[in-house]
Amino acid sequence: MKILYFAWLRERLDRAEEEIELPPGVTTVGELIAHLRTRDEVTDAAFERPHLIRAALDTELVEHDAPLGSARTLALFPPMTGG
Amino acid sequence: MKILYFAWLRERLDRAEEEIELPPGVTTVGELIAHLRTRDEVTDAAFERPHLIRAALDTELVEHDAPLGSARTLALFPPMTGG
Amino acid sequence: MTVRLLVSPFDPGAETNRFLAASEGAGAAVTFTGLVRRTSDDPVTALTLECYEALAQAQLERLRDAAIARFSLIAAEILHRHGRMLPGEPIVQVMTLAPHRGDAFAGAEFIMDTLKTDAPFWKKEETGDGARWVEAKGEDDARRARWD
Amino acid sequence: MTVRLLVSPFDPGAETNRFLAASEGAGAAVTFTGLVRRTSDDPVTALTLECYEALAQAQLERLRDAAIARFSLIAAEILHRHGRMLPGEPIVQVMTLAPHRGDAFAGAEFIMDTLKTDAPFWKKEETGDGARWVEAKGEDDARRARWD
Repeated sequence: MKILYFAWLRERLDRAEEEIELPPGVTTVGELIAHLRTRDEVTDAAFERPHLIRAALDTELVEHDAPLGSARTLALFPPMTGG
Repeated sequence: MKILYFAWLRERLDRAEEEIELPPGVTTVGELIAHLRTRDEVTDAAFERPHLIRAALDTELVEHDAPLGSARTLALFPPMTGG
Repeated sequence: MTVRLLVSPFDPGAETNRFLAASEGAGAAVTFTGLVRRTSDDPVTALTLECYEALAQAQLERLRDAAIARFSLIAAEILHRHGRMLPGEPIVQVMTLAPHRGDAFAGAEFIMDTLKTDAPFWKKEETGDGARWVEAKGEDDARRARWD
Repeated sequence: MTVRLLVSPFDPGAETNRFLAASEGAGAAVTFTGLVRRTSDDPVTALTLECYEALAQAQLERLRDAAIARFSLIAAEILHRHGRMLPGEPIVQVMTLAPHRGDAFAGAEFIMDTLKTDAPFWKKEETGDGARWVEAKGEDDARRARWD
């Protein structure tokens, strides 16, 4: 699955996107975030306030309990500040 | 005093303005309208629904009980429909 | 001139751009443009607005000042035409500028709602069957009363 | 295209005129323009908006369609820039057209309030001291919630 990062989350992780293989048992957005946090300290710290992280599966905004399903792209980002 | 008429009131009275001498005892807008109505049937009929007549003394909207005071111009007209 | 009575058509976008050019760092601008309506079931072929100019200028200036004070606007302008105009042409334009968008929206809506009932213009519609004065709508009084 | 993501500045008045030219007899048009703010106490020298384009396009199209349905609009358009922009430049423009002015105002305000919290743009401000991400404001959530 492709993961996209935006704004300060992109900067803190020092990457705009990556491809990851979903490990067994990871079926929701929240579980995937928890999985990413186990990877290293930088990633763990970047997600330390999960309520500040918004998610979109393909082109739909979703909550953390949303199933990843067959989506090709997950985007993770801070609260939006457009307009 | 100069009196101005607008919209259908102007059309029904067939005049856009006139000068009148205030008779003794006529001190408010409402009294002046009542005085005008005594003049002829056309004028009487034009003012037959006084609640539909708005008034302005010089460049101030006023109610019918407003004193004519030292205003030079009284405008009488139907409810406004701009915008 | 921040309140202008016009007899010729005006260019809505050019007026907005001129207004924005003086925006002085404000973040939010609202333009309302009222157009002569053209609907299939009510075929108005032309609209004539009668105007009491001295009172209209005074009323619209007071209304502009009231909107600026009430909604902390940086600037506000009102353009209003009178005379004869055709379907699709602009009748009125109100522009507001504020640090916050809620104030820019409210200021423009306040001006429009109040102008409808308090500024001395009278509309006469021409149709295929002749001409008739437009009657004031109770709905307009209700919208006006929201701001009291 | 009724929803456009742009990287270059746009001409607010020209966009309004183009939108009005297709007004099809509607009586009321509202244009909201958001500008890069310039204030003396907060000297932002430039603003960069990051954008997730695929999601932004989808979200703004949904939002436009929702506004049209909810407020019986004849038409609505949204323009939103991303990339780097300077104080005084336009960031966003929303245009609505309706038979009744209350709907044109409400439609534009609904789009702006919802766009602020639901469209994937992120602002980074440059000042003399460096650059910082703008934090989402609780006030924006409150304005958004008015429409639920």
